[in-house]
Amino acid sequence: MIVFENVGLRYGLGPEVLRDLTFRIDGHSFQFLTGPSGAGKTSLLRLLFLSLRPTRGLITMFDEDAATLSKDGRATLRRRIGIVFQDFRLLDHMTTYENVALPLRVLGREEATYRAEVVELLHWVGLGERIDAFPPILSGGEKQRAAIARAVIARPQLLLADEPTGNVDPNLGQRLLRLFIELNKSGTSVVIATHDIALMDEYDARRLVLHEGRLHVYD
Amino acid sequence: MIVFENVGLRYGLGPEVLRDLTFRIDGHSFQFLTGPSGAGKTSLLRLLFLSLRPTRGLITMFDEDAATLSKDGRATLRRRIGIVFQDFRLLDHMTTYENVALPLRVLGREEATYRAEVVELLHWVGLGERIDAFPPILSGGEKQRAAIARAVIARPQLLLADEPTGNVDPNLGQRLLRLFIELNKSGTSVVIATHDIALMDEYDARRLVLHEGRLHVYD
Amino acid sequence: MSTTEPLHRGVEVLAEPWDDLETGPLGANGPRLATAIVPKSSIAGSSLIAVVAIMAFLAGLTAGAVSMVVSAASDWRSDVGHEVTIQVRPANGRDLGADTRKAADIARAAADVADVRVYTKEESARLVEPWLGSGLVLDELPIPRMIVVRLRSGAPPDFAALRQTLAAQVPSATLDDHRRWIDRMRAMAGTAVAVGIGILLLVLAVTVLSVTFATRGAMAANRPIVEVLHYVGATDAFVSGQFQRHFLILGFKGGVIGGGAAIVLFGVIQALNAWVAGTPGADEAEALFGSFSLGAVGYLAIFAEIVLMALVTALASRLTVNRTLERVD
Amino acid sequence: MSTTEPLHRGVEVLAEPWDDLETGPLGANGPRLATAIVPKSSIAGSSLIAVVAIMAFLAGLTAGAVSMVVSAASDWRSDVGHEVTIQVRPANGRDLGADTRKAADIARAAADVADVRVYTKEESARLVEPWLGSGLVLDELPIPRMIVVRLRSGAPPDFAALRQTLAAQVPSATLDDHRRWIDRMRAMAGTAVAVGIGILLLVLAVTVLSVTFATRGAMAANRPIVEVLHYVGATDAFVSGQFQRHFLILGFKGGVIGGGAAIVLFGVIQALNAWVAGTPGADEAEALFGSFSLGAVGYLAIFAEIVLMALVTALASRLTVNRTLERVD
Ligand SMILES: Nc1ncnc2c1ncn2[C@@H]1O[C@H](COP(=O)(O)OP(=O)(O)OP(=O)(O)O)[C@@H](O)[C@H]1O
Ligand SMILES: Nc1ncnc2c1ncn2[C@@H]1O[C@H](COP(=O)(O)OP(=O)(O)OP(=O)(O)O)[C@@H](O)[C@H]1O
Ligand SMILES: [Mg+2]
Ligand SMILES: [Mg+2]
Repeated sequence: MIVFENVGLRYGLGPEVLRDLTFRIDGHSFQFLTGPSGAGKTSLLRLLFLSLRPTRGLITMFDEDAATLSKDGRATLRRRIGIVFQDFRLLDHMTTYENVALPLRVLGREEATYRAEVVELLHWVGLGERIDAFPPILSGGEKQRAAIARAVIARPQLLLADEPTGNVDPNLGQRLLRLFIELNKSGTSVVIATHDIALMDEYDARRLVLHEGRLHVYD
Repeated sequence: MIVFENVGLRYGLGPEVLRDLTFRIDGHSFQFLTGPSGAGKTSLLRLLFLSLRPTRGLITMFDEDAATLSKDGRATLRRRIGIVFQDFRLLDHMTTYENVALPLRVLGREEATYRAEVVELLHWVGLGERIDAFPPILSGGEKQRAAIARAVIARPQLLLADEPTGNVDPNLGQRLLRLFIELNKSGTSVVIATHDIALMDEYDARRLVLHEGRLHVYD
Repeated sequence: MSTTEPLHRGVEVLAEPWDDLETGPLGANGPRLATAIVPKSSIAGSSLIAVVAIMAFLAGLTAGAVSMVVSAASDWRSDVGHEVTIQVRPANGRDLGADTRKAADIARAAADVADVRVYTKEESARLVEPWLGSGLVLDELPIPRMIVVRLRSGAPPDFAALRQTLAAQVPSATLDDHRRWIDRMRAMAGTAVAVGIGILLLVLAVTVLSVTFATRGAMAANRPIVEVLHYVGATDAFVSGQFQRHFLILGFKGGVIGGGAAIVLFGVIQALNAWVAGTPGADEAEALFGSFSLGAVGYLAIFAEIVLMALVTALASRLTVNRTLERVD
Repeated sequence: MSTTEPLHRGVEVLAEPWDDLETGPLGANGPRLATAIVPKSSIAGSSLIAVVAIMAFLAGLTAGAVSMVVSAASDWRSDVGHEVTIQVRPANGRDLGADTRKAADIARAAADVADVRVYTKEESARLVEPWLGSGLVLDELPIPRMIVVRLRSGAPPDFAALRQTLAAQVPSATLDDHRRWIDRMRAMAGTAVAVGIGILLLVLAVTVLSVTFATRGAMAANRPIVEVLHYVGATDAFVSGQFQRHFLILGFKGGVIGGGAAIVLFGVIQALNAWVAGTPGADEAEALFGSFSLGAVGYLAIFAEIVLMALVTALASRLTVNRTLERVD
């Protein structure tokens, strides 16, 4: 589904953060992405999300060369990807419900057609009571769960999650992991960037480890 | 040093988030604050930081009744407290160096008197290369470390840290814990809110556990 | 898993700390909906409205003043332009009365003349009274006689021919077609219009600049929102549409406030003017500011400007939004 | 641990992934310093400057125009106020020449009279020429004679007494002290000043409003910064100082731009005026807009307004900042 060939990334004139990345992410696959702080996990996810261009190498996504995509082409492609940002990126002026429903709204869907679905998902991630709350008053873990709900609501073909359990307790972390596994079973490829060794031990999956700019794959 | 007596907190007309909290935090003490997501850890830290008023009960800080403090009185008191926010709260338009030096700048100290100190601390938390970087381009773990550096730079009498290792790998987490322990040895009282069981197992300290609005203390 | 089946159906329900929360009531009104994607408050709206309103007010004042000057000038011109006067001066050895009658007959015979009126001796004397004083014995004074010739509207008659005939037959008569005054008024009105257009262009330039700045500011302030929209798959058209809406409304509001204020001001002045008419200050004010009556054309011009302001605001912001979006990803 | 000893000294150095990073070079110029705590770009500066500049420009135009009207009126008034005229009309059975001489003598005898000039028959005739036509045989015409009486500056003489004496001794003479014209000019200047002050008040109100809005917007946009400042122990005075600085500079900039533009405009118009002087359009323009010369007082007024704008901006923002800070914690 996604193929990286000799991809390299540097920011500005800095050192190369990612070097010679060559790997593929198959449909239906599930993988953890790990590595020390500052290793480039977030940067790699941004490459996968097309919000960053590699300084060299070739990225093929859904059979299209990422470099040749137009801006609207990128927008269309992103509708097939769900992403959970490390810093959540919720819109502060919209309720939890509206934040989660945003991808569907952008798709132009009628509110009546997705309302029940959004509400049910919010209940399921434990935000049933916070539906009308605005992000600034949510606790850290609540924000994180809202961000996850937004990423999965449109049933993307690829789910990218950056440290999705950094702000929740281990119990809740397991529950969220189950959500990702379930999504994967229904056909979504999942990439989870995490430092949480306990979480990775929960589920036996492929591991992509970033170290000093290089990627080591443990299938 | 700090005494809570029958403190309760509710947001607006919602349910009571914290109920009947009665405990004390002594000088030189070290404690973990834990509990499930949404239990009220951040809220409790905000009470300790005087950025929130309790709906009932009495808080005495450094021998002063927190309720009777004037605004400038609160500002003066906060100079004795360092805080690491769960969402970092770095100023995006200032470099890492300037962010970390901000408390000293607000104290009116001359730049020349603290420069070396700030640079050394930044090196120590592993941000030596990111001194001139602006927060938006820092990785999650780097932001967290900058926030920690800002909290400890003025050698506060009380350090409050909210999930200070949520975005760093276990190695780095241990190193940051050592920083807190060292600070504690030099006289600072430390309160660390965390979900990270592995971290708490690292160091044998008092534990404050929030559950359903009540606080359980395990000395 | 079908697309309508919730994706977490397959997960067995765990006893989690928040499970009891789920039984709590929904927000009193159910989920909140349809919040504008770009928050209104984020686009420095009030200060932009203020700028647009000020500019619309200025534009309105200018248009009103220009239309007043132009209409006064054209009234005057059409009054004066439809009349010429013939002055018959007393001369040695000539009969003033006969000369006057003859001149009047010549005028009557000319093409396009609607009406010829000969001022009586008394009327003529009254014209010079301010300079000679009243109470003169008229017979002693060789006062020139006036003939007012009203013209048919349309093409002005051939003054040159009339002047020639008069010179030949009544040498003591002179024809005054007010050409100099009419030219003066025309130049004056032209100058007023030019100055007015200059001010309008300035005002529009300032408006475009302010709106551009404000839009850029709004885009910068809403950068996180723009990013998130892109991240959830919104196209540029969708994003710019979110901003567009606000700015059109905003420009329209500013235009209505400013233009409305201008209209109200003209109304108030006109009312005040009617109220003080006849008091000693009134004619001085009138001398200074003209007659203060804003015709339908003036009001129309102000309305047109309100629309113009809204369009300019919308256009300037559209350009800025698109230019900014091209650079953002 | 002393306060100068780094607090991490006691921690043994661990071999950590970033240890090698520490050997890397510092930023090329060492740490960056002294970034403004409140970023300039965040306070919608350019659009606020635009508003203030527009307002200052308007205020400048108004002050300039008012000062022009006032100075023209007072010039005229002092010209005219220093002269009265006596008109001696021919009357049956009286000798015009003798009457004129007598009237002149009476005038000369009056207090505070600097100079009395009797117009000759020819000069007097020239005054009525526009209405009677030239080429008249003067002897035939009983043209009134003019006497111009120049007054000493200072208190005006007792016109009533002079008028009485004249009436008694030369009944055919009338005194014209131009009172009506002077009153008119005074009323006109008064009206202009009142209108000008009205416009200035409006302009100031709009400025205060805009600045208040902009300050509030800036405070809202910088809410996170204000919070962080409070969190690291800053007092309200410190925080408001950070905003103050920007707004004072901003108001001053706006004032200089707008006021400067007004001054430049007056300069350009004056230059243009000098350039076209004598061309046919010039006297129409002059008739319409006055003499376009802005005296020292006018320029001073504009400078005062620049300062006023800056102060008003700073004051309005100070009030808003303080009011906002009271509500924030
Ligand atoms: N926009 C940027 N410009 C310049 N440097 C950047 C930018 N974004 C990230 N970096 C740098 O690139 C390196 C990798 O960052 P990245 O965020 O990918 O790390 P990470 O593996 O996600 O770390 P963490 O676990 O702390 O989140 C870091 O040193 C970071 O400072
Ligand atoms: N300003 C606020 N207004 C209303 N409710 C709030 C506000 N801040 C927090 N809450 C609610 O209070 C509860 C406790 O929040 P708090 O942030 O203290 O939890 P926490 O223990 O820090 O959770 P986490 O581990 O997820 O960060 C949550 O349900 C949260 O939604
Ligand atoms: Mg990261
Ligand atoms: Mg929290």
